[in-house]
Order: sequence, then structure tokens, then C-alpha cells
Amino acid sequence: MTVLQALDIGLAALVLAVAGWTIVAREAFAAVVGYVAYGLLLSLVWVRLFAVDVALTEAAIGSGVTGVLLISAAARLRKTEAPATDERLGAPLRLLAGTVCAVVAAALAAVVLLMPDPGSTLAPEAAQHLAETGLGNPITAVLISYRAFDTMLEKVVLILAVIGVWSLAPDRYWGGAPGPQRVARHEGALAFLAQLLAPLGIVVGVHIFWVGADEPGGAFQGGAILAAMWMIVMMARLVEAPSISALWLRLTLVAGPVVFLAIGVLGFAVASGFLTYPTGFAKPLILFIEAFMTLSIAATLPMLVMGPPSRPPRP
Amino acid sequence: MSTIADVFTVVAICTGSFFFMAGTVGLLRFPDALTRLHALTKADNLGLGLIVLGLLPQADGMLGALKLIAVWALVQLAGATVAQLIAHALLRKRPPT
Amino acid sequence: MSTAILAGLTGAALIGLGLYGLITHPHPLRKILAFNLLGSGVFLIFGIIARKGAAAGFAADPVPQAMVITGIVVAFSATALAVALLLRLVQETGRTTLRPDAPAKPPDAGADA
Amino acid sequence: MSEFLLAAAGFILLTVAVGLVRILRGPGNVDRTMAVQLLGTGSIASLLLVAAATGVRGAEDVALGLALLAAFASVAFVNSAAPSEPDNSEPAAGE
Repeated sequence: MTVLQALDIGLAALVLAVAGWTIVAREAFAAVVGYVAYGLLLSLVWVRLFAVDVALTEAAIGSGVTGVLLISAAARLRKTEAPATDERLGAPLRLLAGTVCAVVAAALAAVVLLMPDPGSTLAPEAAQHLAETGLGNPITAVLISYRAFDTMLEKVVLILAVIGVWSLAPDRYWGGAPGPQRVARHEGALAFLAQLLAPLGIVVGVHIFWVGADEPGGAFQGGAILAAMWMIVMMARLVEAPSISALWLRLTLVAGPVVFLAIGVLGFAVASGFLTYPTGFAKPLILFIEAFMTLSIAATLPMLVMGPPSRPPRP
Repeated sequence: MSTIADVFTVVAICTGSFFFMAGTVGLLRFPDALTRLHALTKADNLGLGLIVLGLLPQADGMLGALKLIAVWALVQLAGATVAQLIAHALLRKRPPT
Repeated sequence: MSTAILAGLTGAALIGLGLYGLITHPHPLRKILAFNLLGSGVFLIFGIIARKGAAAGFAADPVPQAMVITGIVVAFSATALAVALLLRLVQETGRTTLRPDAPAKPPDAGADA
Repeated sequence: MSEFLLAAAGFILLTVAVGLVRILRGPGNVDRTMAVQLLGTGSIASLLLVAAATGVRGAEDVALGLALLAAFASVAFVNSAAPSEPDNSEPAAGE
């Protein structure tokens, strides 16, 4: 066994142990903290699978932003945990559930082991599209060109989720702002962190978006880092979340899919159909779309984490 | 030349790993949260710092080295702030007896 | 055993674990957590499909990878919506269950903003 | 050389994973947060080592992202542990 194999096996065991902890932990908070650790480890696994783009997404969204969402939810739901334990399933039912889940896992493991090697692949098609777009990162090319329709619908899903979250607001708060209010005197260390980290993070986020054309990175990863930076200045209460009826906020939220759709429709006129790009202009157009998608993601993720408005609108 | 760089890398990374181990031992063995926090910050600063230092000779080009240093600086900033915040939270919960 | 197969097996085990948590935990937040675990297991299986589809000079097939990236984002938005629904339910009723016969508690005014 | 780097990565991962026992034992949520903080630093260190050993392109960017978000979960924890302290005592400054 080589060192690398030992490392892989250790990493897999660790991932499973932490995952097991998030299931068996007694308190929700302890489970959620385990989930943050799990996300960190999972991004290491993705690096080992040579999927650096996915590792970046997992690090930023899977561990970072989801972690913050779940930690604040667990803190607010602490009082409800004791009543819920009354509804625990009995031991026989749990045993049955465990057996069913073990069978499912075993079946999937068999599929994994029986999978042909090399398996079926769409890589040649993706490579062909890569050549047409002039990009260097095949994943960005798949996201924005080869499977562009999926990506656009996924942006629409994000907006639907924001609408869903906002519509949970009580009537009297509609048009107000979510999250805590800005304060004049902040806790020193946190404000310091946010003031120093946010500019650096914006640089890194834009860098990851920009290199996404040719290297691992792209709109999702860059946007998620920008979103995290906005969230950190809101958590430090240096800035306040905008009112949900603010026009600029709504425009930013829809900018990504609207630009995507507009250029897609333009494809009918200047290229070979919906969501296609004219030869020679593919790369600038893709970067143009991605810039707006980055902005939209940077605005959407914090809005999803902050939840529905919690204050009445200012008169 | 490259042998000297390799020896440097090995020494720095071994020392860095030692600090990670020390941090873990402290986190597990120290009696209360504030002393555990002390152990944690040592691993954060020195452990990662030495590993980054050891990897610098192996880095490819200026940008790679710059990124390594940026990673260290960011973790440094995060570690220092989080130590402050956690200490604050601890003191708030348990006023000095 | 290669890294990819190991990751695939880990993914299968994670799906089993997540499914178990989803079925057995009574608290919705724990169900949401288990659902995320299940999802990441599915993503890991996509990871092995990508790695086995390495061709045309790529270390891994980019199409499944792109699907995982969109998947992570969609899973996050579903999680956020579920958490928002749950918090609103607790704010309204003080309980985390929809069962009509559950003991009624006065609405929890302390479910702060 | 790469064998050594990988061994170091495995060693660091193992030690910080042992530190995760703090998540199990607690006693307080503060201790759990600290264990995750240590795991975060350790993962960044082993990510850098693995990246240097296997030469995966762009892995430094993942480390950079993780480093940016290193404080994120802990900040959320501290914020949610002491939520409503200066919240309404002062009216929002600015407008």
C-alpha cells in the first residue's frame, strides 16, 4: 500500500466517521458543527478526485454558506429539541429503517464496484464544444455552453427559492429587511475581521471568477465567495441587509438569468439557435454572462441565508 | 541547491506537523476552554506558518508563492479574530469568579 | 483500490447514513441535515462516474462535474427554503411537528428575529 | 519528496481528526467550535501538502477559499450564541 492510498483510506474513514456523528449526535448544534467539519473534509476528497471546481464549490457553498445557515438555525431552534425527542421511532422501526438503508447502501456499493472501467463518457463531446468556445476550462464550457439550458434553469431555481423564503414573511414585515440591524458600536474584533477580510475576499472572488475561463473556478465559486464576504460584513453589523423591496437588490437578483436568457434568445438571430453563440464571439459572450451570474449569486446566497424580512419597512 | 531546499522543506514541515500535534494534544488535555483556546491558536499560527514556509521552495513561480503566503495570512487573521471572539463569548457566559 | 472506487463506496455509505437519519430523526432540522448528507453521497457517486469517464485528455469527465456544481447550488437553495419554512412554523406554533394530535404549546414569543 | 509531503498531510489530518473528539466530548459548544477551527486549519495545511505532492492544478485556489471562510462558521456561532445583546438597545445608526 502506498502512502497515497493510506491517505485516501484515512480520509474516507474520517469522512464517514464525521458523517456518522452528524446522524447520532444528541444535540442539533453538535450535529451541525460536525456537518461543517464534514464539508471541509469533503472538499479534500474532491481535490483527490481531480475535481477542483467541485472542491471549490463544496468549500464555499457546501461547508461555508450552508454551515452558517444551519448554525444559526440550530441556535434558534434549541428550545424545540426536547419536545421532538418524544416522537422518536421505536427500536424495532429503527432497526427496520437501518436494514433498509444498509440494503440501499450495499446495492449502490455493488453498482460502484461493477461500474465498467473506462465508463461511458461525454468528455469527447465536451472537448469538441470546448474548442468552439475558446475557453480553457471544460467545466465552465459545459456549464455555459454545452449544457447551458440546465445552468439557466438552475439560476431560475435560485430565484424561486428567494421568492419562497421571502413569502414566508408575516404581512406586517413585507417590504422590510431581514437580519440584524446595523449598530453604531460593534464588537471590535469582528468588525476588524470583516473590514480586513471583505476587500481581500472580493479580490479573491473576482480572481476565481476571472480565471474560471481557463483554470478551475468560475461564476458559482467566485459568486459564493463574494456572497460570503457580504454575509460577513452583515454579521459584523457593519452594513444592514437591504429592504427586500429595494429595486437594486431585485435587479441584481435577476440580472444573471435575464442576461443569460437575452443572449440565449439572441442566439436565434446571430447563431444557430437558442443558447448558442456566434463563432469567434463565444468567449467574450460567456464571460459577459458569467459576470452577471457572479453578481446574482453573490446577492442570492446571502438573501437565502438571512431568511424572510424580520422588521417592518421603514416609513 | 535543490538538496538544501529539500532539507529545509523537510525540517520546516516536520516542525509544523509537531505544532499541529501539540495543538491537538492541548485541545484534548487542557482543563478548561480558555487554555484550550491557547493551544488552538498555537497550532493555527505556527503549524500552518511552518508548513507554508516549508512549501515555499517547492512552489511554482511567484504567483504560487504569493498564494501560499496569502493563505497563511488569511488563516492568521481568521484565527486571531476567532480566538478573540471565543474568549469574549466565554467571559460573557462565565463572569470571573 | 483506486481513489475513485473508494470515493464511490464512501458515497454509497453516506447515502445509507443520510437515508437512515432522514427516516429516524423526529426533528426537522436533523432531517434537513441528513438530507444534505444523502445529497453529498449522490454527488460523490457522480464523482466516480466523472473519474471513470476520463477521456479526451481530461482527468475527469467535465459533464458530471458540472452537474455536481449545479447540484450543490440547488441543494443549498432547497436547504435554505426548508430552514425558512421550519423557522416560520416554530414562530407560529412553537412546535416543529405538523401532527395534529401533538400536545399544543403556546406560541413561542421568544423565537427571536 | 512527494511521498514525504503526503505522509505529512496524512499525519496532520490524523492529528486534527483526533482533535475532533472534542466535538464528541464538548462539554460546551465553544469547545466544539474550536475543534472545527483546528480541523479547518489542518485541512488547509494538508490540502497544500497534497496539492504540492500530486500537482493538481488550482488546488491553491481551494486553499485560498477555505482560508477566506476559516472564520465563517465560528463567527456565525459566536453571533448566534449572543444574539440579542446590542440589537434593539440602540436605534440603527445612519438613517
